[in-house]
Amino acid sequence: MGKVGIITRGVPKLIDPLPGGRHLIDGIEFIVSWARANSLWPLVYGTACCAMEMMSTGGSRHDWARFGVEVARATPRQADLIVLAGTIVEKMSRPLVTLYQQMPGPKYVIAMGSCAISGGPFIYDSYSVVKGGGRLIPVDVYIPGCPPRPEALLYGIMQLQKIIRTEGRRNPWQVKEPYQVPVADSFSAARTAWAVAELQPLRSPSVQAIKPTRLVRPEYPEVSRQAVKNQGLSGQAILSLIQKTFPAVRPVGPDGLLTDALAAPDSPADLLVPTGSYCDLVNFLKNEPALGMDFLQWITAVDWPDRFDVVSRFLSTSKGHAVVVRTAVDRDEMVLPSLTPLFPAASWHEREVYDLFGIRFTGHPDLRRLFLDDDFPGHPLRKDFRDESRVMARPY
Amino acid sequence: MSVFPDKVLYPPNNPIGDLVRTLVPAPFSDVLNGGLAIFSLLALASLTPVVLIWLERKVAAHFQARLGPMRVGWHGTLQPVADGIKLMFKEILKPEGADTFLFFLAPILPATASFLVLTVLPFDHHLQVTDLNAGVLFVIAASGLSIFGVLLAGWSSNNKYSLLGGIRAGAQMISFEISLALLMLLIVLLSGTASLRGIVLAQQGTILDWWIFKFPLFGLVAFILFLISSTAELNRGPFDIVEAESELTGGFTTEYSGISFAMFFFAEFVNMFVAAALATTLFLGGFLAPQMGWGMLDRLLDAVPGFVWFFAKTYGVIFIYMWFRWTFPRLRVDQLMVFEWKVLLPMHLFLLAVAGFFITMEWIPL
Amino acid sequence: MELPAGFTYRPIQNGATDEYFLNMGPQHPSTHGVLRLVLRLDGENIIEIVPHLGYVHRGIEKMGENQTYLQNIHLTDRLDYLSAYSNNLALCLAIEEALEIGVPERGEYLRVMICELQRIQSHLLWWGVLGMDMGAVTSFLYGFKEREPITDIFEELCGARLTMNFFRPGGSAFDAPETFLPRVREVISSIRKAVDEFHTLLTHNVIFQERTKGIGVLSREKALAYGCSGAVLRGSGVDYDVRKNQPYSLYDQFDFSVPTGTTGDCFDRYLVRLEEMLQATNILEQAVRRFPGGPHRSKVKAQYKLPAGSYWSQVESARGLFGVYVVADGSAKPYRIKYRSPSFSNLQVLSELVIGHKIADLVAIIATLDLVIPDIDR
Amino acid sequence: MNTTSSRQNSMTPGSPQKQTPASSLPSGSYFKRIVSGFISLLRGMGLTVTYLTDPRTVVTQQYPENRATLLMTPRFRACLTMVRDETGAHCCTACGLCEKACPNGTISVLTMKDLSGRKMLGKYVYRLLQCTFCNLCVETCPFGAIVMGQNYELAAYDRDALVLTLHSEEDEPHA
Repeated sequence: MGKVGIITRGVPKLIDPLPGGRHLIDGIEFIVSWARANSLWPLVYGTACCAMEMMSTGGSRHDWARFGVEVARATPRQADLIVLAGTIVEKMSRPLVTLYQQMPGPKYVIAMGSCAISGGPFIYDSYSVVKGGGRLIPVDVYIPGCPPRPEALLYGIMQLQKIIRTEGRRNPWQVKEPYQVPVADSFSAARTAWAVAELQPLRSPSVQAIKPTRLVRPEYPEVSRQAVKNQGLSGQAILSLIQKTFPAVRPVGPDGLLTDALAAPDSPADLLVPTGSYCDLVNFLKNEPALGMDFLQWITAVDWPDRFDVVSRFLSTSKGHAVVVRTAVDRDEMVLPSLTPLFPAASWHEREVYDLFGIRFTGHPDLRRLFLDDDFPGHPLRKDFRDESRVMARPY
Repeated sequence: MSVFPDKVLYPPNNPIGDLVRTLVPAPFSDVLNGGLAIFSLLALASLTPVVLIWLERKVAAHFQARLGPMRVGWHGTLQPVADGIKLMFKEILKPEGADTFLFFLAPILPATASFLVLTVLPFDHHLQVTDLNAGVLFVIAASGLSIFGVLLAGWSSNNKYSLLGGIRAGAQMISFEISLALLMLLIVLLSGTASLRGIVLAQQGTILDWWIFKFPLFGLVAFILFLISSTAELNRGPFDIVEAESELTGGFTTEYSGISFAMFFFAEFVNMFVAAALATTLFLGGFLAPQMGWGMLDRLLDAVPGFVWFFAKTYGVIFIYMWFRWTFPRLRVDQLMVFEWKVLLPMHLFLLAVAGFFITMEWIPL
Repeated sequence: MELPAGFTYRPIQNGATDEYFLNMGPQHPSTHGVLRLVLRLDGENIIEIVPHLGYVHRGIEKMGENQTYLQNIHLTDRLDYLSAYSNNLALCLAIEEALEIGVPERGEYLRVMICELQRIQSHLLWWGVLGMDMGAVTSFLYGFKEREPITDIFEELCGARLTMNFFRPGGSAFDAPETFLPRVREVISSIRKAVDEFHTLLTHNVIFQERTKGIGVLSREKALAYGCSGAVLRGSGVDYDVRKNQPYSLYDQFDFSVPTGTTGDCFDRYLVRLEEMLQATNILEQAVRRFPGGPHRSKVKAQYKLPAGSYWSQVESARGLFGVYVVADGSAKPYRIKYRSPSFSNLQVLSELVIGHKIADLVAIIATLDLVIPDIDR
Repeated sequence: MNTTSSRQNSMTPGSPQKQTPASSLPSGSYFKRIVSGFISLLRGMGLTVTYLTDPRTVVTQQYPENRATLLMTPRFRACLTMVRDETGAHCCTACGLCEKACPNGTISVLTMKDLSGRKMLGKYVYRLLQCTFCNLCVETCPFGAIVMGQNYELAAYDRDALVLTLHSEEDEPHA
């Protein structure tokens, strides 16, 4: 900034005292700010849904080229504007600040959509979302919406142009500070503030509670549900096939408790497997020709008060039947053999479970955290996860 | 006394040059003529990108069922001006670890190269800064300079994307330089002169005497090959692998900001103008009017000044460049090389051989 | 020299090779959002690739545990925002299964039509972005141009263009407006015309074919082993489509075919998606012809409380098999909610596909995998 | 119904019954490939140039200029507004259902009591900055006291300006 400062601040100081110098400088400033306002090149930066609306704004229908904005630059060195389109999470915050620092001044920021303004739908309970991009980099214009319409973005750009046009000696562009008010639960704060205010006596006795009429809601009929036909083998058939080899496998009833038989012969097979025979069973599911479970849909875990259930669902793409396999993991040990040798697909699913629940998978070739930073404290999807500095608890 | 021993700046019959020569005594007239030449070329070189950027954005917009810049000036005419002023007043950043001297030298080279080529272009019968008798050689030599700019930019930026862009640029531009040189050689062979003005004059006559139409298909193929090669030489789509945005973010310009980026940006458009002007000169009869061989119409067409024809044809070729860019996907770097060395180069050599054969058999009157 | 995290190949021998590492993303134009890829390159050839996720991991599954089922529907919009309707539908199907809620016929038709419109819309966007990644910027704008009328239908239907929050257990929040059917008819014809144009502009284009044929070949076995779904799986020749194999809503009453590829390269995945758009117009055409009257939803409950148990539902979103696994404990909020995202598994196979290809091919492969990063990160 | 049987012949690139793009691939000799590839490029250029030359294909809506005619659909969801009759009276009973329906604490219904001790609306705070326009509050309201507005031009320079008070008893003109 130093050398630029000499020219932009030093030269006007020299010319100003000359006759007519003020007008000359004013004229140049006018032209420069006009140019800046009309040549906002955005950085190609979008994280989530709002990026789609940003792209729509660049589309033929809305065409932000009319404002000279279509020269979207992929490198921050040539960009003038970051449109914060989408949610910014903790892991992204450092790259975002770096991007901002890499841009040459004068640079502008538009926060598009509620995520970028305040965290939006992720303001409560989320352990990773930054509560507003303005906390990381200074924002010039906020455009509420989720996502805002393209017209709303264009309106935001026009508002930004409006303030850029007033830039000059009296109102120089400078690196502003990010929004620094600490994160607070504004919902509860409004409550508390109101609780104090409510004690004040009413100003007029004429204020009375109103008694509006209820809206007439249309009545909708009750419709009976049509049973979904299961494909391939029925749950009962799968169960009996498995129990032939693995007698210890038992079905889980609809209430989540172990039962001896399925509720109905064609209800979905949901099986509890002893930890010891977990891998063997999956191997059996995959290689038994009658089952032919060739498709691992997902692996996840459920945090019960006394144990963790690692749940996975296998599907036979050719036959159509599926089975849910769960196995209990002890809270103290938290170790389970990995399915990666059987299904490469398990790799990331297991990394996700490791990341969010802390269950370790032995034999996994590359067990690292998948989503969160390596130094993230704790495993957020556990029920006992508490982190006051990150999570704003839902107040209602 | 002249700068060039046997050539004079603003050659005889150039109205401006002659006027200066009658008013000012000999040694000073050359200096004044040189100054005027530089000034007029600078004006052209700085106006051309402004026009072309606007044109590119509008043409692209209409290719894409939209309007393009609309709000700055009439139909966005002032948009490139705003961009230029903005870039001039942006902060200039130099990445840590970059070679300062080369980093700031690099943007100047492409601009210089295209500027040098402008000096030998015949804009009209006598509107030419200097008519070198080895004009074509000069063009090849001067345009080779711009490769250095791109290579240096890629290397000095201390950025892997820039470096990749630079390496790609080196491979691509040097390869296609060969194609271009071969095509120019072909025209030199046909015209019997390497002077650009001489090449234009060799196409005098009707529209069918232009090299593009002179021999059925032969000239047309050569022209299309020239278009393809020059598009690649310009790093424009579909050959824009050098700054392929979706692959290398910004290619060799990744680390350039403000005015140093603007130099690259503007040089790109001057280069496009130069390439189109060369295509015009070599194939489309340069400043000659497209005479049809019908007396009345020909006289009417001749009444239009030559430089109007020159610019009209040049902009026509520029439109084709834009058309390419806004229609095609980009080639991959190895496909580009295969295309050059296995498709284009053999074809060029074949054309050259055919032309040479025809000339030695004296089937083409020289 | 120490290898960065995730790389497994032999370590670099000092001076023996010219290998280097290149960081792509999280802000890179062709990673479609905030995917970060670390490439190990030899010149332009990719030796190994390690994707890094989590740059937009928002913890939706955790948040879901503190929100009612209705509120969860609005969160599913933000997973795969290009298939927001399908995501809504998946959760609604799970709730309906748990509570034995039926859907009136009109509601079902509305669901099918909207989901198909959304599939077309998503594929249009994919086509445009694919073109842009390949350097044909014009295709990007043509894709978006065709997408706008569909967005208009959505906006007229529910008031939002992208995050709809439209389906409810037992039907949908709104009934179709009067202009719905005529507009859908218009879209059907305009999409068929557009697909023809797409073929002219990209499919037949020799450069495009050179760039995609034989690039990123995904074998049938690998596609299944990695749990790929959607056009990625079908491009490899597996004709698995949830709409056919485990039909939900009314998909078993529509006549449509499931396009599959043969080689599993980028071009096959590309063709499959284009053909899917035409198949979707077929479904729409049948639905428009048979669109019934009557109520659009069944009896509304004030509060949806799922009985204890676990519920699974799956739909075919534009990207593949999207599913919801709900573990309920009898309260108004789920005990655990897990989303099975198609892009998650589709991305996982990337490290297998790109080995030996060039950087430009990586861009083409990512584009034909059609990733939505927030869906992967959740 | 067995779905696998209802499956129609699947599209395979190059299959004879369906004209697939694959059938027009440049194949064959070196020269044939060059020529057919060249023709494919020309066809693409033909398509784009029709867009260029036909002004009817331009679909651009010029937003700030067309503001007067740009109408949102009736169901369009933007900034929450309170329904008021011609006297400016609202019909919110401060039941707080909208507050609870909101997934992210956008709404604060702050209640007070009138002289007879009944609950009434004191202040209705709406945090536009975190609203997702999901419509759940409007759907829940039993009295139709709130609707999603049509105003989409909501950009602001200040984050705090996006916390709106839709109703405040303090600002009401009282006799």
